[in-house]
Order: sequence, then structure tokens, then C-alpha cells
Amino acid sequence: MSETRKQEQTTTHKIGIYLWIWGLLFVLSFFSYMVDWYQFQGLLRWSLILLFMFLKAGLIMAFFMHLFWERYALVNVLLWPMTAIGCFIFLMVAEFKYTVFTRFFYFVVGG
Amino acid sequence: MSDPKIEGYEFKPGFKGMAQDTGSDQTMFKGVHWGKAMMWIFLLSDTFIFSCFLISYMKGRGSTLIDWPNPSEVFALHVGGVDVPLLLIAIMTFVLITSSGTMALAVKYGYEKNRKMCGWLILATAIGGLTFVGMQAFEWSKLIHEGVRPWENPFGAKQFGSFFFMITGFHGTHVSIGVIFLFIYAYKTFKGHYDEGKRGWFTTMKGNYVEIEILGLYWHFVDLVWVFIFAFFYLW
Amino acid sequence: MSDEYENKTGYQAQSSETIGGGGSGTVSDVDHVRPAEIPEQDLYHGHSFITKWIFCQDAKVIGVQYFLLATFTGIIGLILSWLMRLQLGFPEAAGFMTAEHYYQFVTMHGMIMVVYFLTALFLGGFGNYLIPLMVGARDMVFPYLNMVSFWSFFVAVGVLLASFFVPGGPTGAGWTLYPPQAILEGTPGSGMGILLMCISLVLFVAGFTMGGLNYLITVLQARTRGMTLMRMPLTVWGIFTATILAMLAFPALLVGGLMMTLDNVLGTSFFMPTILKAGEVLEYGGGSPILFQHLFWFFGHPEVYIVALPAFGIISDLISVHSRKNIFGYRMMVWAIVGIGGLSFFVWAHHMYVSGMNPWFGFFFATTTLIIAVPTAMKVYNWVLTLWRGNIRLNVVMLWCLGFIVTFVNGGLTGLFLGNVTVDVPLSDTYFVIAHFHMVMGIAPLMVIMGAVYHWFPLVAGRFLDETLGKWHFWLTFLGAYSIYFPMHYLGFIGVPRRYFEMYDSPYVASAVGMNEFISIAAFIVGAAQLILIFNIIKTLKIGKPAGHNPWQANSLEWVTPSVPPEHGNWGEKLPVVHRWPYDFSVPGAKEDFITQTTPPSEVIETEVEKT
Amino acid sequence: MHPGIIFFLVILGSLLFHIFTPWYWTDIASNWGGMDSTITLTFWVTGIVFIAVCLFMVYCIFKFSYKKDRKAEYKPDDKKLEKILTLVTTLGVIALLAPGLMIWNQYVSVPKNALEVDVMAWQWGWQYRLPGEDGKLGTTQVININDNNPFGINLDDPYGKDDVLIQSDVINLENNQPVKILLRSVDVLHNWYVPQFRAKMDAVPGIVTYYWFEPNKIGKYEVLCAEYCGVGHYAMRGGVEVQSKENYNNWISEQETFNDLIAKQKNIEFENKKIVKNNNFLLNKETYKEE
Repeated sequence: MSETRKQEQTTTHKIGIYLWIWGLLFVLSFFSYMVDWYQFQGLLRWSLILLFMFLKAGLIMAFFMHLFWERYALVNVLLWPMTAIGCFIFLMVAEFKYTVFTRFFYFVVGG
Repeated sequence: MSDPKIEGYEFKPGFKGMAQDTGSDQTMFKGVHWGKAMMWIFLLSDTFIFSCFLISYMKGRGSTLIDWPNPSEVFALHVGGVDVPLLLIAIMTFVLITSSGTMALAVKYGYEKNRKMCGWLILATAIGGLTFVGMQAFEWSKLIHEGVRPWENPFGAKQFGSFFFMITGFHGTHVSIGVIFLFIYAYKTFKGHYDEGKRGWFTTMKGNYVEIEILGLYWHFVDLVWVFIFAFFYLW
Repeated sequence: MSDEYENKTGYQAQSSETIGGGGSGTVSDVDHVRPAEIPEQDLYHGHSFITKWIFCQDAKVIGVQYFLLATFTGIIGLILSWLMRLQLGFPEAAGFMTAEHYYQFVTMHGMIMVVYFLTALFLGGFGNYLIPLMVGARDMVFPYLNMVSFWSFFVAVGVLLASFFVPGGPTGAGWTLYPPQAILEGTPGSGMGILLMCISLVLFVAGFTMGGLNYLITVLQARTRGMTLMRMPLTVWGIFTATILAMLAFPALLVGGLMMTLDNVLGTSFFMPTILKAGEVLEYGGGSPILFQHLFWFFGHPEVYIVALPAFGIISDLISVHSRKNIFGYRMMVWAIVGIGGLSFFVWAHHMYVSGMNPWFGFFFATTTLIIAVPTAMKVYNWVLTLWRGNIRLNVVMLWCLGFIVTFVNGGLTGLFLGNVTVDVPLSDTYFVIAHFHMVMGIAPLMVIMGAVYHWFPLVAGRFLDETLGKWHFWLTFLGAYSIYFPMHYLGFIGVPRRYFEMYDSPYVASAVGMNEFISIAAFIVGAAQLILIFNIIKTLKIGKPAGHNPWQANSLEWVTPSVPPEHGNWGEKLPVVHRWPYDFSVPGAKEDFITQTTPPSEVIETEVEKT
Repeated sequence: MHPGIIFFLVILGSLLFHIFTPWYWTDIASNWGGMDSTITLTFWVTGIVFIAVCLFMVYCIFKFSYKKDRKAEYKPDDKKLEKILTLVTTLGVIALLAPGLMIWNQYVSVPKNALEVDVMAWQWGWQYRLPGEDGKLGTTQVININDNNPFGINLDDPYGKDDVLIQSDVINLENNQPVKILLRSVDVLHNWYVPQFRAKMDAVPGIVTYYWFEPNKIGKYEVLCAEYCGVGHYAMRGGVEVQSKENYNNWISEQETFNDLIAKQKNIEFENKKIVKNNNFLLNKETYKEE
């Protein structure tokens, strides 16, 4: 089995893809900066921030980190643990709401 | 990367391929270098670290009764007589994305065995990273100058300073480590270690351009984390 | 290597590898295994004493190093538990102990046993030794990193033990290290002690991450030809899943520890609300102590399974080998391990039912917690069903397995009390909890460790441990430990709270005095009984009966190495090729009652083997 | 001796211990009898499983211990059996979980007529506050706590002025009157726990936690701290006295309210000022002399 097969040469992608993604990242960053610039508030602000954030993160992961071209076996392993994070976030939102409620109720307003 | 060729193994696409890869012998990630697989798992673990930081930040920010300072104002720069919100942060984001792009190209040229191009691009990435760290140092000193400390904060809730210095500090440490490795890898690339298959210092593995991709993964991850920090800390 | 594959239909050929009965194709067809994907691993062979035995890159040596160091810290933990039991059972004899000492011992005992003993022993010790052997690799994939992993652990232990000698002594905050008390005066070791504890944990996590990456990539990417995931012994499955849990759970501990250190050293207020201490308001404000508890248990609950899953895996193999029968429902076992591992990230706050968190969490966590009971129960059923119609060798290894089943079933079922939110309310923070977790993640995994030591010692040292001594060791440990923890549940029913330095002035716990004395005596005996093992090992190394190849007639790969004990590189010239799962015991039609994983189908053509 | 016999004796011993144990829970003195029944139910279910599994194991090692000429059965799995076992286990788990969740629902939903009791914990002691005539407790802040305001009541909160302050670690409760325990801590975690009431909850600094119960047996009970809180944890005791309505009303009418305290403080302050004045006078005299 000595020195059998080495990945002979990994095929690479055209430079255009990288430049495109690069450009898109700049544009998206610019957009998210604009969210602050125009001082959008409330739900609109938050949803825009999240939208641009996930788009950017998705582009980086999919193309710069090559996940788009990787086999699902790898992608699958990487994405499942995120459910635990999701659960953690979800519960901590409920938790901080509860904390801030008790603080507000028992230390400030009362009644 | 597109499917590698493996003797005696026919790749199936999509989810069928996933089941096939998972059920096969020898490797689960077909054609994925050990080091690359390791880096992915490491990044997964690191994701949990940063997630825990950000979740703590969310919990901390959400449960304080004192007002959270408006990051847009705190991080504004005074340029030409006007306060430009988040200017420095915008430039830092720009720099980091630029370096991420150069890194992606370096990986590509590395696999194409274009040593010169690859080396220069890594060097460019390293310089980008260094710029980022420098600007972060400037930002820190500006805030410290204004009286923000890990334990106190003149603009509002104490936790603002604590979380700011901790999270950006931890991210900055990642960037700095990355920069050190980028310089080392640039040196190794120019020296041709990856063409010759020279063994590394602490490993019996032979040098291979896949190492550039591994470092690239780390670097993109640092960029990725910044995307989240930018959104949650500076914009929210 | 026999690369005699005529048809190159690739994966097709492998999956249609019908074994026996079918009679389709030639012998070489039947035996065909896909050629190697991965090039041979280059290994660094040590040539001096230091590179061979100290800064060694051989996973087997590192495994033994982990094992010895973890055992050493474990013995310290054991001594601490003796001191605690002395105080609880015979306070007048423990006059030298102050409350500070007691709480420091409680804390260090807990932390040492959970993290530095059990985790390090199962993953660092058994993981390093067994994973490469069982999956047919020459070594871990990153030997250098593996070595650094051990030495980080070494430094972590050093820092941990150093805290005994700093001013103020080690931390006495309880192993959960809850702030605010962990870093406030009024708790022993609130200055240097807790700082060193956090540093030590960070070092441990860093070292463990290096090791853990090795275990994962070795299992995922460096298996030998023919070794599919579903042909791995359950030991590997257990350690593998536990390592995944560790990689994802330790970050939360790291973050929690780091933030608490900042609170302690820099005066940040992550976990510190406004606090009035000795009539003065401290500089803290606005933080949330519950956040630490969430972070801690987001780590802490998977940690329980980090200890339990390797034990599950190892016990499955031991039971199977020594009852000469395949493990019942292998697939179910694998899915149970994976399922338990996955679910363990969604149950953490069942440790916090009465912590003052959002009360509605109780519904969510009680439900998820009790769901975990189902796969766990399936595992238990499968263990006892493996015994059913087996051919059970009642040797020492099997005794440990049986001891495990009894203690684990007992401890697992009391988990149903504590996981069910309503029942937990009266029982939490009482001795019921102590009894439960000692039974289920103290004694039960210990039974597995001991069984594994008796089982694999012939491989590691080439000699059998003495059976008679082993039986004494087992019965003293099992009966002693059971009589410590079984009655202890009932102290919890009375309502005796845990972490009480002394408690005898409460009228309704006066009857507990006698029980405490009994428990303490039993604890002294059980601890002392471990000396038998040490004596046994020393004796065996000198005059033990040589074991030779495959002394237990087992199937898995670690027993087919060309030399016993295996050398660096494990396999000599050629890597083994795997043709079957490791549980082909007592196959109808086979000459022997076992068929090793490397036996090609053509050699056992007339048997009716399960296709795996 | 065959190991099976010893294992059998261990199981038998466990069973007998459970039946004849003198160590069992204290007589319940609150409305949480449901918790006890859930425990009893859990005991039945888990006890049966424990005995069944262990006896099966013992049977196996008697019946199937090693014989050279016997071969074990080769049966990798049995889908049907596994399905049945999964189903049975799931049913058992549901049987345990359902009552658990139902009682938890009662536990977190406090009845409207519950009397709020503010339990304030510190290292290492307790003190209590009851609402005054307005039936409401005033808001508090740790930062307000000082000798004149031992409970840290916000002075501008009108509800706080008539609060009944009990600066003792023993509190009296009225029999059959639900109480909502509001827990707060000024320093570290604590837990106000009376074993006879079954219920408990941590006191966490920075927030207020709660639970409720209805004492239904007149008597004196000991309060224990059930969350580790530093060196004095084991000594952090308090007391509860459950009384009939008349006795309770008598008791509460003798207690001091915050208004009383403020008035008293004013008097003392007045006296103190006098003393301070005198002292200063004397001091000045002395320094004057020295110079």
C-alpha cells in the first residue's frame, strides 16, 4: 500500500467566482453599514442586520471555505451541532427576559 | 472542491452520497486531508466558544436595567468636523474582508502550484491582518482614553466595557495568532517547502499546499466571527 | 497487501460483499476489500529513553501516561473523600478539620474525580490506547499534538495540585464553582485558589482539545481497509461520541471560567450583581449569576455523558466477549450512544430546577431529560439480553460487568427521580443527589474501568492479572460501594442537605448519625480495597501468567497485533484488513466460537454470518 | 459461592432495606402531597424495573454460565423485541412525566390569595418582611441597605412604608394560608428550605425568585440553607412556626413596621446627634489643649 494515491491535483475554481464573492461581501458590508447610517430602528433594523449577517456568513462559508463544493458528509457533521447553539440562544432569550422582568418588577416598579 | 478521484470508489451525489460516504470504510470525509478535517472540527469547537461568548453577551445585555450605550455613538470617529458613526469599524470590516479575499485566492494559486503568486497573496493577507490588529489597538486605546474599562463604563451599563474588551480581545487574539502563522506560511511558501514536500517542524507529515487551505479555513473563520461581532456588537 | 481485486466496480463490489451461503464468485471476489485510500503514515520512532518513554509520540505510551497520571490524581481524590467521610462519620476524630478544609476537600474531590480522573482516564487513557488499535491505524493521526496534549494535562494537574500550597488554599466553592460565592470572601480559596482552578481547567481544555481532535480524526479518517463505522467496536463508538461531546461542551466551561476569572481579577461584572458584603456595597453590579450556571451545565451535563458513554461502550465489548455472544442489537446500541450524546446538549438545566431560572424551563427540561431515559434503558436491556443464552465466563472481568449493570441500573433509575422536575424539588441539594450521581457516574464507570483493566492488562503488559486477588478486589469494592450509596439515598429522603460540614443539631436527622458512621466505615474499606489492585499489578508484572496472543478469544483488532504488547506502529509490515463486525461469537458452523475481524469470508465459508 | 447468589442477596437486601428502613421522609406539613405521591409512583415504577432487570441478570448467570461444550446463541438482534421494549419504556416514562409536569404547573402558578413573604438571605442568616395593611410589599434595592434600612426598601415606594419587618431568623406563618415566598439575596446564592414543606428554591442575588406552599400542620420547623453559600453554609439555619389564625394575628400585630422603624431611627438619630455634638465638643477641647 506504499504511497498509493495522493490527491493528484485538486481542481481549482475560476478566479471569477472568488472575485464575485469578494465583491458581494463588500456590497453586503456596505449595506449593513448603511443600516446604521440611516438609523433604521426596531424590527426593521434587526431583521436587516440579521439578513446581511447571515448572507455574508453564508457566502464566506460556502465559497471561501469551500463548503459549497464539499461533500454533504462534511457539511452535515458541521451543521448539526448548531441546533444545540440554537436551543441555547432560544432559552437564553427567555432567560434574560425573565431576569429583566424580575429586576424591573421587584426592584423598580413594584405593586 | 470537486470530488476527488478514489480508486474503487464511485461517488454518489447529494444525500445519497452522504449516506454512502458515512457508511464506507477508511474515511468518512472522502479525499479530505487529515489536517483539513482537524481544522474543521477545531473550528466547530471554536464556534461553540464564540457562541458562548455571544450568548453570554446577549444575556448580559438583555438583563441589565441600566441603558446600554449606543454603539453607533460610542464608536463614532470625529472626522472633518462631523461625527461619522462606526467609521473605524467599517474600515476594519473592509480590511478583514479584503484579507479574506486575498487568502481565498492564495489557496487557489497554491493548489495551482503558483508559488510566487501564492506567497505574495499570503503576505498581503498577513499585512491585512496586521492592519486590523493595529486598528483594533487604536480603537481600544480610544475607548480607554474615554474612560471605558472592563469594570466600568461612563456611557451606561458596566457590562458594555466588559463584553467589549473580552469578545474583541478574544477575536483579536485569534487574528494575531493567524497573522503569526500567515507570516510563517508565507516564508515556507517562498522557500518552496510545499513544492518539495518538506516536513514541518513538529510533524512527520510532508509539506503540501493543502496546508494553505487549512490556514485559509482558520482565517476565513476569523472573518466569519467578525461578521457576527460586527452585527451583534456594533450594529444591534 | 493482497490487492487481488479483479473487478473494479468500486463501492458496488464492497457493498455486495456477500459472505457465505451465496456462493457467487470466486474466493478472491468474496474477500475483496477496496484498496487503501490513505497513504501510509510516517511515524517518528523515539530512539532515546526520553523520546521513547517521556516525550513519546506513541499513542499507546501516551495512553498509559494518561492512565497513570489520572490514577494518581484519582488517588488524591480518594484520600480527600476519606477525610470528608471521617468528618461526616466521626467528627470528634476529625478535630483537625475546619469547615474551610472540609469545603476545600469537597471541591477538589469533585473536580478531580469528574474531570481529572474519569474524563482523562476514559478519553486520554483508554481512548489513546484503544482507538488506533481498534480501528486499525498505526497511531493517532497527529502524534506530536497527542504528546503535547498529555503534557498540557500534566501541567494542568500540576497547577491544580499547586493550589493546595498557595495562601488561602484551594478553592472551596464546590465543584460547580458557582459565582458569586466562588470569588467572594467567605468561601475558602476565593483568591488564588479559584484562580488556579480556572487556569488549570483552561489548560486541561486546551490539552484535551488537542487530544480530542486526534481521536476524532483517527476514527473518522484513518480507519483501516474494510473498517466501516458500523464495524467499529462499541468501545470506539463510546469514546468517539464522548469526544465529540467534549469538543462541543468544554468551550462553555472555558468561557464560563474565563469570565469568572475576569470577574475575579479585573473586577468585571459578568456574573456579579450588586453585592453587599460585610456592610459594604462592592464595586460589582448588574451581572447574572444564573448565566454562569447555564454555561457550567451546558458543559456539565454533556460532561456526565463524556464519562458515561465510554463506559457504555467498553462494557458492551466486555460483556460480549465474556459471554461469548454478540452484543444484542448492535445498531440499536450505536444509535443509542449517538442519540444520548445528541440529546445531552438539550437537557442541561435539569440541574437547575430550583436555581431560580425561568420557571417555565422546568417543562422543557423535564421532558427532554426523561426522553433520554429511553435510549439509556434500551442499552441496559441490550446488555442483559446479551447475557441471555450466552455462554458466560464468570471471571473477574464479567463480575465487574455485572457489578456495573446493578449499580448503573440503580443509579440510572434514581436519575428518573431527579430528572422529573416535581420529584426533584424536594430531593435536589440533598444526599439523594450525592447518592445518585456517585452510583451512576462514580461507581458504575469505576466498575467499567476496573473491568477494562482486568480485560486489557494482558494486552498492555502481556500477563494475566491474578484472578483470586481480582475477586477479592471486586467483592470488596462492589459490596462496599453499594452499601455506601444505596442507603445514602434515604438520607436524602429525610431531607439532609448536601455540603454540610456537620448537621447533627437538627432534631429530625439525629437518626442519620448511625448511618453516617456506617457509610464512613464502608468508604474506608472500599478505598483500602483498591490497594489490592495495585498489589495485583505489581505482582503480575513480576510473576504473572503470560497471556500470549488473544487470551480472551476476542474478535476486535487490538488482539490480532503481531506482537503482544503491540509495538509502535501496531501492525508490523501490513495493516490489517477488516471483513466483519467485532461480534462474531459462537457463529453456527464455525470451528471456534469466535471469528476475528480480520478473518476473510473465504476461511469461514460454511458459516451463517450476519452481514455487517 | 456462585456469584449469582451474592447478586441475588444484594437485590433482596435492597428491597428489604427499602421496606424496613427507619430513614424515610419526614411527615409532610404542606400542600405538596402531590410531590410525595409522584415519588411513590416513581418508586413503584423504577423499583419494579430494577428488580426485574437485576433478577433477569441473575437468572442469566445461573442458567448460562460457561460450559465448554455449549455454544451461545447467535442472534444479532430482534427487531420486534426491541420495538416492544422501546414502547414499554416510553409508556413508563410518560407515566412518570405526566404527573410530574402537572404538579410543576401548580408549583409555578401561585394562587391569587397567597400571602407574599419576602425572605432576605445573606451570609449567613435570614430575615423576613411581610406586607402591611395594603397587602403589598415595597420594592427594594441592595444598595439602599444600611443600619436605618435593613431591608433596603426604596424610600420613595409608598407600598414599602407599612411593611412588617422581622429582623429574626424565625418567622411565623398562618396555618392553611398559602404563602408566596419571594427570595432575594444580598450576596451569594442561598436556598430557603424546610424539609417538611418539600418545596425549595434558590435565592439569587440580583433577581427575585419565588415559590409557594400552604402550610397545613401547626408546629415549629427548622429552615435549612440548601444551596452552598460559603463556609457558614451548614450553620445557616432559621425557623418557621406555623400557627393558628388567632396566634398568628397576635404575633403579627406585635411586629414592627418600616414606619415604626423610621420613627425610632429618628429618635435615635436625634439622641446620636446630641452625643456626637458632645463628643466633638470634648474632642475639640482636647485638641485645643494639645495645641
